[in-house]
Amino acid sequence: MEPGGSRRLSAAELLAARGRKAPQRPRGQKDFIPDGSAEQAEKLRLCREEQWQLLSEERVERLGSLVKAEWKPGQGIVELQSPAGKFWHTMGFTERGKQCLLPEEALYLLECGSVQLFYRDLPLSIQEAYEILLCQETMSLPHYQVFSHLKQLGYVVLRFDPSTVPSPYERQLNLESHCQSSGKHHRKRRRSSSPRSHEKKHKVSEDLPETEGTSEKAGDDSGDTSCLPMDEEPLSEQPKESKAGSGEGESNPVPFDTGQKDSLRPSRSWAGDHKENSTGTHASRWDFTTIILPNVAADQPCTHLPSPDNGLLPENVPGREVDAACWCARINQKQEKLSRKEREQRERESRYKSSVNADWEVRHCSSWQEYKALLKLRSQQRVWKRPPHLWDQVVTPLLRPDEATSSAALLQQISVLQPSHILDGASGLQEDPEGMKIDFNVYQADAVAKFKKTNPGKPYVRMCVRSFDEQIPSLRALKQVTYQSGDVPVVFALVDHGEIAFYSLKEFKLPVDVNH
Amino acid sequence: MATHPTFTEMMSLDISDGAQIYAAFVVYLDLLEGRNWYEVKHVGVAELQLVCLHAREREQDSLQVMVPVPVHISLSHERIREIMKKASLPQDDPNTPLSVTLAIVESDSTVVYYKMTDGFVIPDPPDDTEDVDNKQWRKKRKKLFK
Amino acid sequence: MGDPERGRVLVWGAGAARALRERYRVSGVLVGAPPRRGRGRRLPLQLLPEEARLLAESGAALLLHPPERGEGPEAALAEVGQSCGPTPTCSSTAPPPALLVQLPTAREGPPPPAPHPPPDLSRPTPHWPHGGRPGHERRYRVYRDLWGRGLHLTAGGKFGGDFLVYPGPPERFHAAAVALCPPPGAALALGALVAAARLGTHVRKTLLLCAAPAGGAPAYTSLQWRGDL
Amino acid sequence: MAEAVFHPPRRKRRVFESYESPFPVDVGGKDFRICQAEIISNNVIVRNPEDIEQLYNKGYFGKGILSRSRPVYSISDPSLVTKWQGANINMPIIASKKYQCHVQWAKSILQEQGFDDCSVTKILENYTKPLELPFLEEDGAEQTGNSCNRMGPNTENTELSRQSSTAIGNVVALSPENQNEGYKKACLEGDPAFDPVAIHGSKEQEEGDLKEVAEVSCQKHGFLMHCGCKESTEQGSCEMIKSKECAPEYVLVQEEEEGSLCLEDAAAHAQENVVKKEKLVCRRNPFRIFEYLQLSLEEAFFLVYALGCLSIYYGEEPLTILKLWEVFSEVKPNFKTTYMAYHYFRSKGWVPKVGLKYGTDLLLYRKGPPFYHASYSVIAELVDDNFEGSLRRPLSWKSLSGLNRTTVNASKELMLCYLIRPSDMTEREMSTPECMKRIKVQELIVSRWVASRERSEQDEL
Repeated sequence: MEPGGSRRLSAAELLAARGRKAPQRPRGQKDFIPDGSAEQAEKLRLCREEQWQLLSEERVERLGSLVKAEWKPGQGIVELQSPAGKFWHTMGFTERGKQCLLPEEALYLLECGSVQLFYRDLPLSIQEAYEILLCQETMSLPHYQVFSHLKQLGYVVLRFDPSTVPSPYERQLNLESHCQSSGKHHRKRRRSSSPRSHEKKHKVSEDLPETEGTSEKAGDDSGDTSCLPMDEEPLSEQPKESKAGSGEGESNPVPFDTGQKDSLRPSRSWAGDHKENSTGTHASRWDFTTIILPNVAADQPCTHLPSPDNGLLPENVPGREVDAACWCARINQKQEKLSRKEREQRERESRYKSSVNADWEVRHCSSWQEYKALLKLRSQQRVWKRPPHLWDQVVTPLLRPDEATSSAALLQQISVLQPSHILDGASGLQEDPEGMKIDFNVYQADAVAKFKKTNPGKPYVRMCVRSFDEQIPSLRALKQVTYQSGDVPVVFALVDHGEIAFYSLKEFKLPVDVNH
Repeated sequence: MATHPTFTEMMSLDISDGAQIYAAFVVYLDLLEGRNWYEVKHVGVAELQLVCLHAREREQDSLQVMVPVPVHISLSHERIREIMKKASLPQDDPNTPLSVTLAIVESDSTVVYYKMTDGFVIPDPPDDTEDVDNKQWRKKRKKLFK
Repeated sequence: MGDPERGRVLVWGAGAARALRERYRVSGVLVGAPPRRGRGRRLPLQLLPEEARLLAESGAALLLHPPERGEGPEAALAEVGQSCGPTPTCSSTAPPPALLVQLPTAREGPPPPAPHPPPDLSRPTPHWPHGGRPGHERRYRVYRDLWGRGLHLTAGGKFGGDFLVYPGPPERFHAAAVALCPPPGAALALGALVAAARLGTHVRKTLLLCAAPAGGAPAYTSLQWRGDL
Repeated sequence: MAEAVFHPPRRKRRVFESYESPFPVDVGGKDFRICQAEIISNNVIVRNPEDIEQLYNKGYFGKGILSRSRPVYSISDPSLVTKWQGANINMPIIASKKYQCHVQWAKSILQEQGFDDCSVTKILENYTKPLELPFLEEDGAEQTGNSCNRMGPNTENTELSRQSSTAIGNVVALSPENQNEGYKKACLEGDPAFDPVAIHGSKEQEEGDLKEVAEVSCQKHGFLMHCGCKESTEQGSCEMIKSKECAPEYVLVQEEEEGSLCLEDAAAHAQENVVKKEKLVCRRNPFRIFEYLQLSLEEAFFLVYALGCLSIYYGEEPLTILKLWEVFSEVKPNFKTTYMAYHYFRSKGWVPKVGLKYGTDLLLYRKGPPFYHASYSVIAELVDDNFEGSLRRPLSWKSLSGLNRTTVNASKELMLCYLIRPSDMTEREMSTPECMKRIKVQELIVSRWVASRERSEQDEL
């Protein structure tokens, strides 16, 4: 039985290990069910033999090609003791004139047989390095596994630093150049202790003098951007339903469904218009800043109402100025409390009642005149047979076949849902409740030759490391990381106890198909 | 259709869920008319509050049990096992595992069929293996356990 | 600071990894990077919590915490029967050639002492947060039962399940089932069930619903799409 | 931010029909036709054959309850047709047991109508007695063009099922009516079992030549069950349908030769030389089954609300849009969510069908299922404008991963369709479909990111 712990190779073994060739991958299709045949047993034996060779193979390198490096627990980095090798092209950073590696880089290079890692002057086994380097808050085992996986595929993988991504606002104002230079400042910094860009702003000035002139470090030193450590979070942690969403009691401030045909009231579309980008609904024609409506709400004790215009009143009704303040105290202003039965009854009834204001076209009318015109137009439209249960109703079919002159026009008429963009409303979102963060910038494998750490350019993708047991991000979380990522696609790296799969959730607009 | 004698009979069973009865009728028609199965019979299982169907795929085949359900319901594993136990037919061979076919019915009458078997059943081998292999495999194929 | 990453189980010894795979039907996943690209994964071998617990509870292995240097998070696994520790004889007798150097995989020296008495893995501890979690307990009972029937199991996330179930060693056999361990009484939407079972059809895997209640008999239900209909 | 690439839909290799129109309405308002449907057990059923034709052929709405998709039901048992294909007969062939089944149904209908057992037996005996084939062919040829399709004096008509090209000419020449275009298509789709007369009821007295036939049909007035068209429909084509209703359905019943029954055991019978021991007997089918079109609730509501070309009746009462919105929302949990997604994709000119096969809400087809494979498998979710909200189908990465594999294995893409509702939208506002005007839609494509080199290693089988 092979011992479970380490095994020192003899001189001969070392030499033999150097000359080994990569074992062949097991050949032949897998079987579906064991049949106890000698053939299956032999295949399995061969397969296991190869596996064993691979497993038991210790890493043996030429001493000369090994870069010595020392773990600095205080700073959480690895400092090179001898000049860096080829890997320096895509990894590492310079700090105070010293060449350094991040823990994941050092560990990966150790596994690859490129560096020899020392701690307290003793060389570390890979096991010890896993234990020591991956205990940082910044780099968990799943994060390292994703890093290592991508590195093995040849990608350049750098930690993500939010401050290096120009915000959409900056991009909009064409501040790219500014961002680039500010990004450079960030790069020159040592790893900051905080991933938050706004905190970093302060540190830039502190760090600048020390690092100036010596650094050519790429954007990967920005530090602890990553890694809320994750785990199988309880599945119950679903996004909670918003309070505002469904409350029956929260009615709109303007009671638009009272059934009055108040020509002064603008169409209901005001409710959807608070966002500039909302398409389809047209802007309100009323400037509410210039229209003063008396406030007679309960929280307004002074309710002085001026004398109304007599011309608006019937002759036998005298209008007078009034101060309703004294009345307010006497009137029972408490909300009417209904019994459950009454409420249910109202609910039931309301199901069958509907208001003229629910009519889309009616709501578009801004005056009686327009409304009358609409009614007239409607009565004239009955050139084809319109059954009253569909057409003499508050809600009528969307399509007016006599107006739809082409397939495209027809689609136009029935298109009522508005498309949304993944970045709509993303900038205003508060701190991500799910702790969704971007962890890595990934640069394409075939671009490695041209890659420059100091100016890595736009990443191929950005990675979020998550666990298979978690819920997929809510639309909200997705908006946030997409917003944060700028114009670089975000990929989710899902880790299932050592196995990794990658998924992306990409914005999409199904094209309209009129070419039938 | 509402006047089909079978539908009338199904409605008169002691099953309260109208959606399930309609699902059962859709599956009934699908088997009998759409697929030309034999001896399609409906059986009310009051305990489960389900109308099940017994039918033969070919005349000489043995009876299969179909359990129609409308798509919008949810089933727990416990319920699935209860259905399997109470809806399946007694088998001549006591080693034959309990098995019924779930027939899930969409609102446009689309039906998909899933076989549910007690225990662990190894799936069929791929079609592309050679015929000889296939036959051998089938011979060896077995239910691993209940 | 609580580290949710604790509880991961890594096997460092090549012999141990081999024994787990060949004698105990526990596969784990090799997660180490190879010395050169494209040469297959190396040690360590990462185990599912269910795999680790089974080995520990059956006495096949010991779960060890690394020495408390800094914040060593992971539990290590050592084979029973070698508590005497490794025998690093080679290193002392033969000095390595000057030009070649070994980068050892596993720690040198005797493993840390095994905890005594062995910990109760159904309870959570800082090093073993899985204990008592409903999901883990449910999966563990199923794992133990299926494993006890001579089957091989691996992680099933990629196929939408809790485990993949193999009739023989995963190196040589296709998985025969995607196992799902829903919480007792959980309502499974038929759409979700169809999606899971339909996948199984395509990749020739049965969808296996598993229940192994704490005090009761385990129950399994196979779901297979009837492509003939 | 990078948008998912649009992959052109995959055309089906063999397309046997021409495209008519995206919707069952004509642009420009001419020839606007309102179809009828009724609610049975919370399902929406279209019975009128012309309506079925219109709704299925123009936009691929609904599914034939006895067919996989297009209503192409035939009573004929395809396995028996194959078995008897040498017999040079082109009529529906059914097993004796099946025929007995139909006799049984007719019987129970008659009994329900109050006939005593004696008269029931007599009526049925008379109606179902064997008929001579030659007579039938003549009869069929004269009676209606429709019957000719199957029974016309065409000696080559066994080829109908195999060589559709000859058959089309045949069919088109015989019956140029609208009705038969569906038949033509079915033939072209290679379905040999298609029966063009899937549309009869029999309310009218038959004007057959045979006395006894007339006699029976007098009484059968009520028991042949389904009338294809409601009396109330105002379509001009009604007459044509009615004339066809007069035709009884003739079937060939596979029966055992006299005397063979007791001599043969079942097993031998099953595999035996059929020509020797079995024969085909021509009889009238006393209980015809008619195929209906069933619309999903989303399809039904769309036809009513978006296009205004369908009236849905509950009993005698036509339902208003608001009533349907309310009823469907009660019948189907999350109807509003799936409907909004349905409406959205329809208004983009795509054809959504139910997604049950792959465990999702919708499958999206370009033009329609006959032309393209479904491109997308869609799950719809309603969220508030904080982009959260309780989901009807919360997905873990694990289940998404499974779902995505299912979808990709079927060469489709998985789409998440989020309907975003403003947080100030009340339940009340949602009680009308007009609320959709304030709903926004976010489509997302789920895809596996596969680094080129790992492709071979990572995919298992």
